[in-house]
Amino acid sequence: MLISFLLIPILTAIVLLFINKDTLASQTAIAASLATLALAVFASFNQVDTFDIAWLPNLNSRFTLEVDGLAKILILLSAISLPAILIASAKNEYKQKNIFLSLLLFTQAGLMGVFLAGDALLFYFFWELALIPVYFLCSIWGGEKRVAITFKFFIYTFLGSLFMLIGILFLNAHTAEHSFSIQAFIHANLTGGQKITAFALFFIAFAIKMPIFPLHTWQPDAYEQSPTPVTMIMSAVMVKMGLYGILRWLLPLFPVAFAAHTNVVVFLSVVGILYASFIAIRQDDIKRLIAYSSIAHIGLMNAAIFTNTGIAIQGALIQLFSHGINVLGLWIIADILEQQTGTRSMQQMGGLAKKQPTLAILLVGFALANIAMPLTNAFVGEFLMFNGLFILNPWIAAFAGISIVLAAIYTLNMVQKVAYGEISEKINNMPAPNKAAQGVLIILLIIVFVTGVYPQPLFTLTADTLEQLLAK
Amino acid sequence: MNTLEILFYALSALAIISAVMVLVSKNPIHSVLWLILVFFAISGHYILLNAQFLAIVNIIVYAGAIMVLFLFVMMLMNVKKDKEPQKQLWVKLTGVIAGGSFLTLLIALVKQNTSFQGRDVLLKEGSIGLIHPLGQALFTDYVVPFEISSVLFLSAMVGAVIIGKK
Amino acid sequence: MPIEYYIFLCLTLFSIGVIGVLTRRNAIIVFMCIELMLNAVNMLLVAFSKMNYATAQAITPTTTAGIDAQIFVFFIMVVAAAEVSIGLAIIVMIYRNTHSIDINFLNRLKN
Amino acid sequence: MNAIIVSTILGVIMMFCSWGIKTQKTQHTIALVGLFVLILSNLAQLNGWYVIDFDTKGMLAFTRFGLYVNTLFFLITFIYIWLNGEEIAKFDNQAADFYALFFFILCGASILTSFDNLLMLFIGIEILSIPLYILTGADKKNLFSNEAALKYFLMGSFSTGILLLGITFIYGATGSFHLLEPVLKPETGLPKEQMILSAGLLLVFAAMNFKVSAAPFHFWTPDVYDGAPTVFTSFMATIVKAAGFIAFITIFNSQSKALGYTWELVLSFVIVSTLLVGNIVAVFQRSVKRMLAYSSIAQAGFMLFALYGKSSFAQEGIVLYAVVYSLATIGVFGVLIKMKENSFEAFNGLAKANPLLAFVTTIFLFSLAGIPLTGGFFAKYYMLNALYAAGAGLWLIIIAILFAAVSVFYYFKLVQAMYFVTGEPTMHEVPKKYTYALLLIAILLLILGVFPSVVFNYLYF
Amino acid sequence: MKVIIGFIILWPLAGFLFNGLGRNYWSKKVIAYKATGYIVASFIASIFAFLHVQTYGAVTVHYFDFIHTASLTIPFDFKVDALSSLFLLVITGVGSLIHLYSTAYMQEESAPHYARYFAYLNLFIFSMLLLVLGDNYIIMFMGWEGVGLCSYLLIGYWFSNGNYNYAAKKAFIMNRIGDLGFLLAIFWLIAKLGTVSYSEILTAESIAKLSSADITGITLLLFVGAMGKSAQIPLFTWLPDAMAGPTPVSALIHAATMVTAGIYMITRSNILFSHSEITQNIVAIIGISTALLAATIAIKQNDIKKVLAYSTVSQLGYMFLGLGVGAYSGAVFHVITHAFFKALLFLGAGSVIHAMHHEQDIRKMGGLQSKLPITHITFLIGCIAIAGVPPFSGFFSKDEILAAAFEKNKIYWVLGLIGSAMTAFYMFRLYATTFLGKFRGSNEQEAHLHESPLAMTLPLIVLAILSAVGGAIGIPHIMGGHHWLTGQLSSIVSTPHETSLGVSTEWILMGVSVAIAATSLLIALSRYSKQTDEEPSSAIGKFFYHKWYIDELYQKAIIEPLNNFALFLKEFIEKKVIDGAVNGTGKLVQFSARKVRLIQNGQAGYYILFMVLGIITLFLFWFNDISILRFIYTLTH
Repeated sequence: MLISFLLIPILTAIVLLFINKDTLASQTAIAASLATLALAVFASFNQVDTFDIAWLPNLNSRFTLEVDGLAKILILLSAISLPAILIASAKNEYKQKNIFLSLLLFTQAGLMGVFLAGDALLFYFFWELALIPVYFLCSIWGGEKRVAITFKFFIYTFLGSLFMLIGILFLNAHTAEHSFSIQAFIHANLTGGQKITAFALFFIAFAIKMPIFPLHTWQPDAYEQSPTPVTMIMSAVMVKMGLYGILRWLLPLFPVAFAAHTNVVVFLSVVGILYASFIAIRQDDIKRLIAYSSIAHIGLMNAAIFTNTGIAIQGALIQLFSHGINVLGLWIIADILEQQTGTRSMQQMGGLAKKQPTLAILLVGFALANIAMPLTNAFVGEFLMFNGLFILNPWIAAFAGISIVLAAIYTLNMVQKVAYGEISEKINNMPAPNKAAQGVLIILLIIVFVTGVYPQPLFTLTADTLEQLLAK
Repeated sequence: MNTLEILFYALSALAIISAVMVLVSKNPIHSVLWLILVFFAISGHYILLNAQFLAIVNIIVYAGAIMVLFLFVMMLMNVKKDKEPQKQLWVKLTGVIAGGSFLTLLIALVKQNTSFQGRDVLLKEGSIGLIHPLGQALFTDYVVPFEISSVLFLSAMVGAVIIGKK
Repeated sequence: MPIEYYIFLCLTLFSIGVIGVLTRRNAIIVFMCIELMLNAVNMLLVAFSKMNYATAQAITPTTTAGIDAQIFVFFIMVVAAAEVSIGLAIIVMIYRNTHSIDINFLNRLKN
Repeated sequence: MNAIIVSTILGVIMMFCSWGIKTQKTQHTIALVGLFVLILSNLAQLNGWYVIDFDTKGMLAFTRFGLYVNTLFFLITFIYIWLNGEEIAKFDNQAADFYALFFFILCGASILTSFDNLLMLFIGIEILSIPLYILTGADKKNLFSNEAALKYFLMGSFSTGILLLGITFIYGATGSFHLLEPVLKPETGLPKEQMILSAGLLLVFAAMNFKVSAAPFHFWTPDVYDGAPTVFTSFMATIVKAAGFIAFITIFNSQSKALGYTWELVLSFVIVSTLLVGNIVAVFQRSVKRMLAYSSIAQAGFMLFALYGKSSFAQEGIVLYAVVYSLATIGVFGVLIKMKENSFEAFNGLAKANPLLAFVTTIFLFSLAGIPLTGGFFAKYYMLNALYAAGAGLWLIIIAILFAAVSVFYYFKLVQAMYFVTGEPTMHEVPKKYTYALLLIAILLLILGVFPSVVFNYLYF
Repeated sequence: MKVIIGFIILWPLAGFLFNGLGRNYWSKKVIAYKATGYIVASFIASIFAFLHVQTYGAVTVHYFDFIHTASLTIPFDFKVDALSSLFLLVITGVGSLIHLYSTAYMQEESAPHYARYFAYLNLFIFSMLLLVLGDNYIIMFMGWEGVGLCSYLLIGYWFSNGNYNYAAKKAFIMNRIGDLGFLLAIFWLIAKLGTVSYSEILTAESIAKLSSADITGITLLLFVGAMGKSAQIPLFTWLPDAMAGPTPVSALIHAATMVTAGIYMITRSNILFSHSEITQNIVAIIGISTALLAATIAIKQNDIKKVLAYSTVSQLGYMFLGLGVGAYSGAVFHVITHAFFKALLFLGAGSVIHAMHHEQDIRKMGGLQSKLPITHITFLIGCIAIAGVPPFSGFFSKDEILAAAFEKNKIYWVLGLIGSAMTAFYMFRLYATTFLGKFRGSNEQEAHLHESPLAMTLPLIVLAILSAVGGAIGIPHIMGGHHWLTGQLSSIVSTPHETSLGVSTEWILMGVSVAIAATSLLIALSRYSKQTDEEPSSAIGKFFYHKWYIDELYQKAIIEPLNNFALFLKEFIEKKVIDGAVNGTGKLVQFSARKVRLIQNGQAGYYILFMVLGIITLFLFWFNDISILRFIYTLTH
């Protein structure tokens, strides 16, 4: 069952390498991703048993795939986002599209692996695997400064994950019978000092991946330069890898060290939130704006997790999913705009509401989700997370709360510049609306509001993870 | 101070002096000749140590074959007197200093090393230097390396062929 | 004759060889200095063999302790001969191509 | 024993081939068949069947490990010769001579994997080196090749001198050339009166460092690898270096703990400086060949971890690393051979011109950089594991990791050139069969990237 | 009951969806009928609910759990009690009237935009109902933000106009600042009490759980929320700009309903407020000062809607004064009456503007009473009502507040009187300049002048009647009334404000206020019935005319510094400092590469030299007993 989350994308990706007709290729990819989605939906609402076979006897590392609520919600997210991305960008023209798509599927396989892995070495393995296709995707199909930017991004994250590798090695050396399983890691016998070292080693990797201020500079450039479908998967799913890592590894493994670093990390994150929000206010490039806004949101989630309060972690668990959906919607819209107007500068847009009212309405819808309007999904998560922050320290909560206002400012700036105002000629030259993409957006928007009004399914899905985490 | 010691010092002096001369003499031919002298001195030491076989082999192989080979090559490329441009002084100096410190380091170690204290080298007596026990050892215990060293020559030969071929 | 003397002597010769390698530019001379180093080692080996023999003698007479060192010397000579043949061949080859055997001119490959 | 005898005989046979058989093709086939026989004979010994069985008087000791490593070397050489057949023939109408040299080198290698006596170590190293001097100078008309040959020769024989002095000291202190029963008991550590012994060990250490091109004895490596004909460079950089490492470990693993903390200090110094020089300087190279030369220094730095202490990780790791690294390097050089010049620019736009070739090259580079899914990752992982298991501090591992990240820097320069720079690669046309051979190597690397244990499981049962 | 309440709130939502999704398919007529029909339906439902409450008392209905986690449960409950049922009536009632009005007012819009307008309007009603119906602060907050959103959408309804968008954004962001306060208050409550339901928070025992500091903090934060929504100092500047929206919107949102949400919230949680003296004083002070500030500005404005807007702000100030002095029922009373007459005034103004072809400057009007008789009459009634002339509704409500203020603190009362005097003045200035005198507009405007259609006049009439007699629900005892409203709210208001003033005092107070109002009213009439006032000459006049330069102040003091700060972060910190450090590392590697490779200088001699030196170094490392190296050793293990 679980293995098919890896097999379907990988096999399809390999098949795609030999399909040269673009339309056929994209249809195949979409079909495969939809199959994965169906599987994910099934998995998330049923009991799924662990897949576990021996892998590296000498290292005593096993090929273990297992799911709990946390994994399920992220599997679901990545399973939703890929078909969305593929359908939305089905019209886009790329050279050697089949390779493009197959790399995307490889990425998905890597992500699935990361979320499923129950064995540290396996986890690291997929962690890197998710990165490499992205490297090629960005460097081949990206913007004009793509090679340098992507390389920076690659080295940056690669270095981070290497530190995690040391951490894994370190822990593994201190476990009984040198195992890599999470349980063994939890029971590894380390002194307090060693625990802190290991904590730091892991945290660097996750911090760079999320990214947390001040390790974030790769992100806006990478998002700006890479082709938007890739940006989507990076920002909707990939950044979640860092948060997932924290929830899956950091928190259970080093509860003490974790608690010890609450203040510094929360402080950093909150600074990052405001920092990113302020910068977002002055952005004219729509992709950079979304990038910075995403940094702010991720920072909030990280802060919430590090408060180590049940309510905040619950919020973060929900938000993992919600933020993915919302930002996905925003990126799809940004992509449509870029594809149809040929620019990313919001100065040159305007009057979208006249030219393509539907798209404008969708934009407004996702903008509302982005500023965590009540009855959108983001509200539930952010409400709980801020609540947790408040319990930790009211002042920090108030400080971070400023971002609510800032978010309103930059998001409404975007809406105003893009949708309202007199119709600009770039907008005027837009071709007929991209029905498929709009369809996807509408579905996403429905998810936004349904989970916003009735989030209970998400709570029940993640209940078990929460218990485990709080048991610590 | 018996004769042996006198001989020892004399030979050592000869060896060192001529070794130095190898370095300092401008003319390559001269340094070859000085080197031959060094070898002779060393052979003298061998005799002193009652390792006649090695003494002879040393004369034959080194002073004889190898050095002649060197001379031969010199002739071939008729390197004339101080044709060789000198290195700058400071390079030489660093060389000397490096070598000197290497020497002092090792000597310091030997001096510190206590396990050698009071251990003497047997001069004159001792049969192991003679050809009979050597031959025996060579063809019993050391037959494997002896055989294998042939591979060395084979490869050297092939190499010479490859390089020699026009 | 104490062993230290021999050690000092051989080390001196060895170091002279090293210094020669460091200071001369003529490839052949450099090579000769290396030969000098080898000879120093040979002599040291022989000295050690006799040292071991001396100690062994003190315990039991007519032993062949330390003979392996002299065998080693023999092998060193063998190897030296082989090396010389190759080395000179290479030097000659170079002399053919660039009418010089000055190692300082051999710096096309660098950085 | 079998391997040594058979390889010698084969060497002789090849020598005579050079004026018996004229066509390159047959010579190539004979060489391959010979290698096959060699492998068989070695496996035979592994299963206790000897050509001639007699007491080596403690000169050689055949361990399962040594013999197995031999087999791997022969296999890699097989791939190498199979791949580079006509390339070798380019230098000379008589490829057979080179094949003969290869066999002699293999003989030396198999001595180095089985020696039990410093005399054999010495002879083995010489048998290994002398043919290399020639191979380096094989391109007789090429001044670079000549220069490389002379440099290699002079430094090589100098290091031989150092090695001999070291051996002599050891002999002086212990009165025997047998090393493998630890001359120092761990509890005694580094006794004052044994100064001379540890001095000897240190000199041997230095000489071995030279052979495996570890800083600060690496200076010959870039020039020689750069000057030597590419095809031979790839052989030097792989099998020879690996054999050197096996010898290195055989000498020192038994001792290392006995040598006390200063040993770890010295080793750390060598490791760090090797990693530093190799990685840092490689960043700025313009010639791919020279970059690879420096990278091979960096890789040596990683292999040195195996020396840090004896552990199953170290043993498995060095085997895995040797194999993976050799395969990848042979592969990269195999591609480089087909380029008209060695600059990075030559690779521009290779992905367009020949996607498959670009792909395999990428695999090789990934493997060298140690990126997961290629064997390189596990090789590096095992080495780090060995280092930590041997009780090294995390700081050393972190330094290693940092340099590993730096290495990505220069390996990926090539990937970028192939994929992201538009241009026309300046290369000779590549026969399909050749590409497939490379693809085979790449697939091997990928298999090792998922199941590394296939390489060394054989050590255990 | 569950069903009825469901209907109340679902009808507007249905309307929103119907108009929103079908905006390209329906004709204007259908849209108009549907939109209005839905609201009327929900009005009827509200009446049922109201009656039910009258007979059976408050009801709470549970639908589902919005959030249900281990530590926190937030049910999705609705509560209908005296307070909310009153607000229901006002919202849906006034709402349906304004819908009706809009059907005619927005005729010029094309069908899709017409539909969009009504969709927004329905959505607004929906959120407003959510706000009042919710049984806990979260649901209230949902409505709270929802109405903010709708006002944003409606202010920016004519989205191609940049200034309107700007005004809309301003409104939203100012509201957001308030909302942040509200949210923090909720967090505080959760942190202390672990719940957000009124029924659990607004009880004596949970109050007992809270320290006085907590209560003060919570109430102040709640009040910050109210400030934003109800346009109090310092967050009031958005409301006048909000007049960019269509006039009915101003009537509904920015006069009748949304802006009174703050009062609703505080009344809802009056138990908390009455436990904190500090907060009450602050509320009162801010309320009264807002009232005066806005009034002074209103005196000098010439835009008909601006005047009304500032008057709204000032009236809201009164309500907060009422809350501050503990006259909760009085405040609610004023909310209701104000809803009537201010809606009336706005709609009247709308009808004038409609007639004048979107001319809003009162100096270009005048003498309209003959042309627009109904509008004129109704407008006049509105003015009288707001001016506080008995027996019109405004008189009673305002008087109740003033009486309470008098009790609490004479100064409040005096200021209140000044305020009401100004109110009367500027209202009649407005009335006079608009309707009396002779027409000052252009000729073609004069040609087109006409009374508005029935759809517009009918609401005017209804509202006029209401604002005339609306006071009936709160006739004080001394006038023989029994103050029905106070009775109504007694269940909500913890300490029903019992007047302790003697009868005579009350009569005197009333008399004074009426007298003052009347005099200033007459002054205004006499002064402006003939001429308008020219550009203000006096310094103080300018000052008022330019709204105390408060917008400029905010611009200079807050917005620009923040913008520059953001720019500084973007251009310097991000690009130079942080990213610079990252790239610097890469550069360092390259640089050292360039340097280190020079050692490899190609000279075999040097190489061997280096080797020898290397060996020496190794020896030094090896044969050391130097403490430093031991130290390093210990470091590494």
